[in-house]
Amino acid sequence: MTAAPILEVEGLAVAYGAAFAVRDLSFSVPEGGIVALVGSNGAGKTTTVQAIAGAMRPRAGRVRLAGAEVAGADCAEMVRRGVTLVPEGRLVFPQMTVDENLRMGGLNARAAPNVTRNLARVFELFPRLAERRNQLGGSMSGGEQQMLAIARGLMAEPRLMILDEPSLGLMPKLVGELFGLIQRLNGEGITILLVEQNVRQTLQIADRAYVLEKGRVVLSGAGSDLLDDPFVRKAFLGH
Amino acid sequence: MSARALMSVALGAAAVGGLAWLGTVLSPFHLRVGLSIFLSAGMAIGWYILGGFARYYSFGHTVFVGVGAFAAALTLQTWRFDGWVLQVATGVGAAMAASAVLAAVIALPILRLRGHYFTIAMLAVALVCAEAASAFPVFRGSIGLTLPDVAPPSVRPERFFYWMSLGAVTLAVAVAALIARARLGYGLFAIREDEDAAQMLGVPTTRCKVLAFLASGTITGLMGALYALNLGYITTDSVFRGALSLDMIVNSLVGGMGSLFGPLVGAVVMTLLTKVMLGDFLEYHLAITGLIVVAIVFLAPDGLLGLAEKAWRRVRGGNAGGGADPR
Amino acid sequence: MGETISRRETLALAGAAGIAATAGPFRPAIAQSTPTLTFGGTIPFSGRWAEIGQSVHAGYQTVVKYVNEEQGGLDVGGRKVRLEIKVVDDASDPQRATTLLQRQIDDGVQYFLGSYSSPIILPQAAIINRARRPMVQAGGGADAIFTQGYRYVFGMYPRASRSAFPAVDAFEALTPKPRTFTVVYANDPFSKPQGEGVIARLREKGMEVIDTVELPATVQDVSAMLAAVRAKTPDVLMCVTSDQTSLLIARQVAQSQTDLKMLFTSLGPQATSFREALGKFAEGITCISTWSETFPYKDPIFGSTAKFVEYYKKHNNLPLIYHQGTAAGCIVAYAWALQQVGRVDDPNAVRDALARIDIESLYGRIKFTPDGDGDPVLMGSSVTQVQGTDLKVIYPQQLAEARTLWPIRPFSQR
Amino acid sequence: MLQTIVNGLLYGGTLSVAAVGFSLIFGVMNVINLAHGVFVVGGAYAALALWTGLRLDPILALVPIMAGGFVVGAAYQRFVIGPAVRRGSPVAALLVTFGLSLVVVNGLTIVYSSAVRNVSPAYAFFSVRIGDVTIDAVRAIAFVTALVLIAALALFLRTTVWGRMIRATAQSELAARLCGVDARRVYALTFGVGSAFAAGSGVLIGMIMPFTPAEEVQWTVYAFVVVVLGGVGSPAGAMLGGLLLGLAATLTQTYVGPVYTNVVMFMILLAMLLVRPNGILGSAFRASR
Repeated sequence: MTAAPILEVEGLAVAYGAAFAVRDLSFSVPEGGIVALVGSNGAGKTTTVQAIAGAMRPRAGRVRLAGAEVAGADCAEMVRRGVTLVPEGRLVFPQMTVDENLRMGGLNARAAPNVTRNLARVFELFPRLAERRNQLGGSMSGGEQQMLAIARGLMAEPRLMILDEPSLGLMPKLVGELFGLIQRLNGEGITILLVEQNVRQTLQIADRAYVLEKGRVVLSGAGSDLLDDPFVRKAFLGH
Repeated sequence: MSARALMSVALGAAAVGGLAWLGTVLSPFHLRVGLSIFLSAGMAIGWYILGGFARYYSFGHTVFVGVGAFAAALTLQTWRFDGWVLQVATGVGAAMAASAVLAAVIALPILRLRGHYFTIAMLAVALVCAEAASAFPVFRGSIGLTLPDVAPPSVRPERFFYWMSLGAVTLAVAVAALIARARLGYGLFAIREDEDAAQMLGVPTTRCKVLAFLASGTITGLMGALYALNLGYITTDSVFRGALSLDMIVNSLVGGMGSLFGPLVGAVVMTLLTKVMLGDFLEYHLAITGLIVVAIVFLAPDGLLGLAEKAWRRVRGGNAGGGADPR
Repeated sequence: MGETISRRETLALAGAAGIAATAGPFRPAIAQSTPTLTFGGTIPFSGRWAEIGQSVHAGYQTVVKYVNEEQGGLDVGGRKVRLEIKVVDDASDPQRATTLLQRQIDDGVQYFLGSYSSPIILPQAAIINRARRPMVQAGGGADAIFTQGYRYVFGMYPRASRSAFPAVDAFEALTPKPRTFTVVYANDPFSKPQGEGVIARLREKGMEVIDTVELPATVQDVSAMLAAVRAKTPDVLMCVTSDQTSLLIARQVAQSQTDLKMLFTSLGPQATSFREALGKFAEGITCISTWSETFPYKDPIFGSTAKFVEYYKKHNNLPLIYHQGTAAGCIVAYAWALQQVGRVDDPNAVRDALARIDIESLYGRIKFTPDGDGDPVLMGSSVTQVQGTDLKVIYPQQLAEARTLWPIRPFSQR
Repeated sequence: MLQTIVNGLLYGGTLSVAAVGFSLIFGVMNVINLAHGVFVVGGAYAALALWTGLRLDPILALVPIMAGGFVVGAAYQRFVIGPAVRRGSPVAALLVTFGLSLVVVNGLTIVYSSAVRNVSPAYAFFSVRIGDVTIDAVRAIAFVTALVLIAALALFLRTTVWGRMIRATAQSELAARLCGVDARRVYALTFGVGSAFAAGSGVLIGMIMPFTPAEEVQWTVYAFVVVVLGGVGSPAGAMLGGLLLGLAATLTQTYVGPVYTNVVMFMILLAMLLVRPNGILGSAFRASR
């Protein structure tokens, strides 16, 4: 890991009421890399990335983005600073057209002037969306909605894109395409933080991965190393 | 029965006994205050069986008060019995039966709705019944119905109704407490936490909700009958009052939604405040009532009991963790 | 009542029960130089009947203020007695009204004034009657108040079913006689029996009722009803409705140019705001006024209706309508009865005096039927008509201030 | 028959505009605003004050009154409803709206008494006759105004950035925030717009029918009926619901009897809730529930 970290998380704790979903969590994401958070259901992955993106307020800990302290900043500020979360379950706006969905993604002050250019770019990336430009988000298939969610995220011109369970509910063929897409985006210079349950494929593309359990990091290492790790094999890969 | 349950039954019995004894010494005004409290408390408990246990907030529970009151009045006008036992039994019986029938008829369709939609639907049920009671001449709701004076000649009516409503509220609490301890109660609590999950875990959610709704409606109807018998003259406006529905909710929330004591405490406090003390404030009392409601929401979101509990925990040095603040 | 415990014990108990705050301020005043007589009761200061409640209250207060301030009290058995009114807000809620009334009974208040609206008065009447304290009220006209055998409850109004007779009689007296009527009444405890009474009276007098319409207690739109009225063209449209519904009807009659020879609305034109809202379209609308400030009566306290009106206007901003007159009449009746009895501590004797009262007052004749309601002929309403910006009495003849505009100018030609 | 239908539509237009603000607030924020009727009645009193005080025509008065409604509504959300939702729950918010409506109604009663009021500009008593059909001028004017207002709202929601933000927040608050939307501001905006429309409808109502402070309850209830009938959140739904309800009301009045009007209206509400709780047009914001 040579590049400077774009994101550093240290001692993060997040709670719902009195119940802590994440406690004392630390990890870092190098600029230009692909980092994965893996773990079983309820391990605290979604909570973690929502706290980073400003959708939840951490109880404790530090979050540094390109060296600047951003713990507790709200979503709007994080988006402005170049962090975009593509949320679990896609959450496209079902009663808005594809076009409107994408324009929503490009709302922030930094990206707003470039909406036309960015639209052209995502339509080039996802020709399918260009075809369905005036269709309602809710009327599209799961795969298309996932594309739309990612495209909407791209409209914000992120430096760091966080993808939360993007493969959930997709057909295997589409999952393959999705991981290809993620690598392509990464190739274009966008740092990726990937939360996945599809551990095998994730570890194959991740530079580095962290295994979470009960809100803590229990294991970390290069993606390929973890693929061979006995614990990971037993817990996630079914060997 | 566990020791704790026995203890609470004994305590409850003692409380009821004490209140009944108070009925022999209180002045007529205080008897009326008492009976107002009991009626409010009984209605609040009735509402709580559905609203508190299962978090199905009915905004139209006054429909059961109204249907109970009208059933009692109409029956007692049609069949004129002698003797208070028979009269009360008929009136109350008719009220409970009519409320139960109404609850049974609407239970299945209406309990399919959730959240705000259930709330509005109950409001709609109340509005339909109220308007029907007024519009259809058979019900005489617009011009009013007179009820016979059922109190036996040897007992002052306010004392009689004090005891009757004390009895009714005791019954209501007992039924609610039994439900809370029975499987039905656990089913309802599961629904309150997460209805879909409860269903997946095999809780017969529909049956639980229907049963709770029946119990809730019948008890509220019983209170409605006593409310009407005590007034002696009812119109649509006096028993199908949106204010009654609101009182049930407000009482429960003011007291606290955590346990059955919530609606009881709320009924006592709110009845004293709004029905008795604020009578002296003439034209400002509505505003004051409104401000109290607002203050409760902001200062004691978990009700007075919640507030007391928090204070208690603070005294004992525990920490009251604040909630996450996603917004 | 041997079973009632003493006041001190009550207070102690109340304290014990944590409800000491509820023990009211209504202690019968004893240790004052001038003895004070307290009238109790509840008034709807809020809720549905709030507006009328304020008028009723102002009527009561005016007489009491006059007696205390201008006459140094009421002469009862050779002593001056200060009058005092202690009323609380029942919020138009019957349950609350009974509780609050009971508190006053417990506190020893012996004479009661009425709240407003039958659903409140009726339950109170039962309590009052049981406590054997008189109540004179100007707010409940439902027949049921007077058919339960309550001996202690007196009403200034004739019971509802008889109360609009004068209107019918006034129309009968017109020349040429109107022939056809449509009667509209609101479906509430007062208007419905009143409307049914009107229909019965019309038929009794041989006039034709071509249509009857029952309206809900509140309405937003009567255009459909008026379309039917236009189709059947009655001479007279009689509306037994609340002031709000009356205003709506009158406006829509004017808008839709429903030309009638006469428009009657039982409630509404009495209020200046009603007449102002309609402007020139108010002209000719008739209504009943149980009382009018132009009545030429003598009064034992003020001297005459006119003097009462003058005094009222000097001390009040609230527009003077018939409710103040009726309410004032209650106190006048009490004053007469108290003076007859000659002492203030005998409610039973006062009740008996009220039962036989037959006097002229600022309100008009006061005489109750054996059931306690106002005598339908002697205490019946006058009929008034909007002429110019004022309301003029047009019936009965001996009170008439102006000739009836009949037929009224068609709305389409205004 | 034709007259009945015309009357129904004219009345329905008023119901629509009186409900559209409620619909927006309910749809976007999932808050049932029991103080809705207070804004309606407040608008009527404001129109009355401007009419009697400055002789300002109610239609012109719409501008300042809706602006006032917006400011009050936005502040109300920012300082009262929002904190209540965060502290308690939607039900707590509902109670707060109820409590405050008591306060305001009480205030109005003290200032204006509960006397029946009415705003009557000169044209309030005219009508137009087309064939056999009589149309009250003031109702026609109110109807046209209602259409214009609702169309304007629809346009605002559909074409402006802020409109898009409101819709997006309604459909998924989290996703909207992740796009950089400041949800609090959107909520304040929504409440402001909803309240502005409530107050505006009050102006129209004050023109065509008498009102009292206590009337607010009724307008809240009608808003419920309209919204449930037409569908939550969309101006089109409110329009459709209002017109249908107006028709149902006048048809009942004519063919069944006026006294049954409310029974029928509330039966429709109930039937709709049981059969198709999302309304005829469905929820504008949520695909299904």
